[in-house]
Amino acid sequence: MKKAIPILIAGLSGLLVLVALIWQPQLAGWLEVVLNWAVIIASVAALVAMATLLLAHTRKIIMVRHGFIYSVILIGAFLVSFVGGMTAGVENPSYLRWIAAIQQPAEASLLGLAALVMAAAALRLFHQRGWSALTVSFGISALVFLVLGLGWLQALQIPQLDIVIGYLEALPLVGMRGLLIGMGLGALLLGLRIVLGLERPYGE
Amino acid sequence: MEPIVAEVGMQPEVSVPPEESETAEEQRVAQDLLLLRSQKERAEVLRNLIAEEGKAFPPAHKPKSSHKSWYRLVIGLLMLTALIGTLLFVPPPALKEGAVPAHVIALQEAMQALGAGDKVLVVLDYQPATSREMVSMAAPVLQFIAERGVSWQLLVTQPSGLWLAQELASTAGITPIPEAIYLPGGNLGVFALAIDQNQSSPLLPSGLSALNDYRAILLLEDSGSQFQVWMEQASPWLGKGRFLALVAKQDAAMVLPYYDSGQVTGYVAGTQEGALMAQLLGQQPMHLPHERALQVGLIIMMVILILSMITKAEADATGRRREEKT
Amino acid sequence: MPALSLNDLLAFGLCVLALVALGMNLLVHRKHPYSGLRHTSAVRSTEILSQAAAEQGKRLTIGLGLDVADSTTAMASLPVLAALTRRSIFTDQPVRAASGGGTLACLSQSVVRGTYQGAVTPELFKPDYALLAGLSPYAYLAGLLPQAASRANAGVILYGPHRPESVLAVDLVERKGNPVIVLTSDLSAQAVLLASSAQLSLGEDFFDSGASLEVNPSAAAALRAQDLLRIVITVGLILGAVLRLLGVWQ
Amino acid sequence: MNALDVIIGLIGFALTLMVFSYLLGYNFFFRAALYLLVGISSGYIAAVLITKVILPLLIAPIQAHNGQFSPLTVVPLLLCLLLVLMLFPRTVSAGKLPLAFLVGVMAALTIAGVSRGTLAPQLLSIVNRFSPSLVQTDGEPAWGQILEAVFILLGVVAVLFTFHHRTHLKGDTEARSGLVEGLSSVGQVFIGITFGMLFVGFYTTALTALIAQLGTIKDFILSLITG
Repeated sequence: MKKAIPILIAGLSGLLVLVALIWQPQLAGWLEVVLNWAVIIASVAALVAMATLLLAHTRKIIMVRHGFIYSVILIGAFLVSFVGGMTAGVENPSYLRWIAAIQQPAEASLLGLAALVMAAAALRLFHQRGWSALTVSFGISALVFLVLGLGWLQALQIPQLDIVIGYLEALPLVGMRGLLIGMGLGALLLGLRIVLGLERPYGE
Repeated sequence: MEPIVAEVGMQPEVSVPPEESETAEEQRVAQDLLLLRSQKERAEVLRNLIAEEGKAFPPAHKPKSSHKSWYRLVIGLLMLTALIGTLLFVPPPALKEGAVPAHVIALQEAMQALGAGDKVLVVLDYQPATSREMVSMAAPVLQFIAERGVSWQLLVTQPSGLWLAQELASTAGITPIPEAIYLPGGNLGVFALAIDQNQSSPLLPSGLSALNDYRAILLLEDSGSQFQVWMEQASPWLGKGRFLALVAKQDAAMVLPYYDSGQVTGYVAGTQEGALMAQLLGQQPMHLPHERALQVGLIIMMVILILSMITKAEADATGRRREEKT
Repeated sequence: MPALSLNDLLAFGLCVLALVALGMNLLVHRKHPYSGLRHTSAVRSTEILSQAAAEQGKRLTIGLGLDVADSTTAMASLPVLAALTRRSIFTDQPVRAASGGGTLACLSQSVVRGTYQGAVTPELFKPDYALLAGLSPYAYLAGLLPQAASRANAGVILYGPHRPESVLAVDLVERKGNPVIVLTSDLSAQAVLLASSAQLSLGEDFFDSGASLEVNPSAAAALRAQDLLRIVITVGLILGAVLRLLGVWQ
Repeated sequence: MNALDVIIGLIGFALTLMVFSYLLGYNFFFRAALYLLVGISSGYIAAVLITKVILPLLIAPIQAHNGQFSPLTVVPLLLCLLLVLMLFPRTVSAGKLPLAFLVGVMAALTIAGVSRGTLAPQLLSIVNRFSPSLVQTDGEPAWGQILEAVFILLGVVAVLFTFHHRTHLKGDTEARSGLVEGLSSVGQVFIGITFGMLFVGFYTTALTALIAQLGTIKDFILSLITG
């Protein structure tokens, strides 16, 4: 019985949302309530997860475990930005400027680093994956889109060439649409299994 | 052509059906004993754990590359040097006219159809990492909207959007900087916003109208899956022709099917198309990330991919020759 | 109930069909739910890796991805987390999970704790086994990287919605000489990681875990339902195209 | 350039160097930058969630009822309290109820969203390419349009069958049927083409971020030199 309660709750909340979507005007009020609760719970879940993370790092500092210095950095940075946000206000331009001063360069550098790492990884692409319909078409397609990315062919302004470029740029539509439909079917069936209680991501 | 198929997980593999005798044996035992459900479950756990012991597994997949990462360092440093050199010594080229893709023209037409009194919702849904690319596309479009006298609002869906909105507005030279409205809840928030016609939900921030009241919703996106959330949770509730998009180059392929199906009226992907769009709208294109450096980076990747093909072909030929000799 | 558009009718029809196909396959294949199905090698490799980790006395780290965009997709990885945790309960180093969102982190805590409870060893559970890595996509990446680089790892599995930036995590694991398996729902990430040594699953194979690991019969029934829907969709598309071409469907 | 700009510029410069130090190997500076990013963004997001969600949506409605019992405001509070119990190892399972509720709602949204926002429009879009207004010009068949529509239809079907799961016994081994294998080979070509574009797209975005970051540092150093 104890195990059945979460299954029932998941099933009922999912069904309520689905039914409310079909009978929209009549059940719109209930849908609003359910969504409101869901957003609150998701936000509290984020705070709880964050608290668990902070507790784990605090334990690491207290027990002076290997690499505790990084935990000091994490908790120190957390406290500074959290206390700053709560006292100055999260929309305070000065506060936001300091947050941006750290987030922006750190994240942009990580993304930039990904470009360097990709270049190194691409060197071993065919050694790692071998030759196949997938890798050959991938390699040729990547080369074509790199050439198009240079913008030199477009700058020639030859109408026939522009038509060919148009076709080439639209070609990935086929694969992308097929992949999206396939992924959509997978997601649809996963959603149905959750509502029916056949899949229990909240644990047994 | 087999290895890659197996490698990426598309090779048909076969499962072995459980032996029937085993099942029958279990049932006999269960019938003989009167067990509580919890006891049965615990017995099942133990049975599984014991079954794991001594089970034959093929060896774990190890990366084929050497642990030494010297080639990574060499390529990384070479690339950095080439890019820094280009930035320091090569002036950026003048913007050239080129063929304008159909989706850019579609966006331009949708933008020019906007007039004073129309309401536009600008949704800022990108990460700080891609802000330079997004700002270079979005700033001229915002300037155009502001000049037209269109009434517009800035909606942000993630916390960092609060400062990204300030950065975008100040780069576009829009004063006073408009207040960014934060929509919590991720896809739940997007859905709540789309279905709420009366603005009665406490979830929705004040100052925001129902989505149907906006003539256009301009998405600034750098994530394909986040873009998909808008298409799935919001677009079915609105009529066609509402969504316009400015997306990072990485999402160009993701937007294609949604543009083809009419769920997005027009879009721009990447800084090059962004500059074209700015020209079409009669705005000054933003200072792009140095275009010559971008071209150098693209050429380096082309060379690397070609080298990868050549070295693999060479390795295969050597392998074949060795086999023939033996 | 408002009048339904063709789009809504088709969507409704697909949902009903999926439901019927799921139920039918659950009933028909209840004795041998997993037989006659292609198994995703990347998912099966997670089992192999977990065995190798147990033998080496090392641990597995699982990156569960982000739940920022669509949490349901992120949940596809949780059966694998449960299965691998079950295997590692009595090993030297239990599985560690890192999540990129609050809901996913709490779900993973609940799943791991439930698995320990199921094995009658709740006292062995520690909250550190399923932690949040970061709440935004880049914070998640930044939190995941140190865990992926840990010397205690026998390998790393990235299973869930991972953005293409996770190429950095794969590179780091490769540098440490450990194997890495990636199952991501993000198509850009799949494309980018094709140029890495990661064992990778493509497209909708992302949803195969329950069936490939043979831990959930309904997951196998879902795969069969997907196959059936594939055929129905193909027939429907061809029929629709012919009717359109002939002008019967205006 | 004022003192604040210089400090912020120096932070950006230092963080960039710390991140790029990864090229030399996984080191202290790189790790420090990662933990700093996690800490700063977590603190900021926590502050935003408390001020923009918890206080206005959870606490304010209870205060508005002046302590009187109202199920619609108390239920989420109780569910949240159950979630908070997850902080203690012994009571982690208390969080199952609110999580199950959340999971159910999200699953329902996925079912509705995927079917109405992706599956149905994408399928209709394939068929709509065969509509008479597109495949006929002046009453005559437009063969180019028809071929394009057929190409898209067959391509999508091929991609779909690349992931077909059903296998059949062929001798001692199980394998997919010849037709499915054939379609799968064609599908792999289309997937390869799409992945090629996605690969270049992400590389371009990452490269743009890299160049922009290098450009910012260049400008900062130049402004320091020129004063």
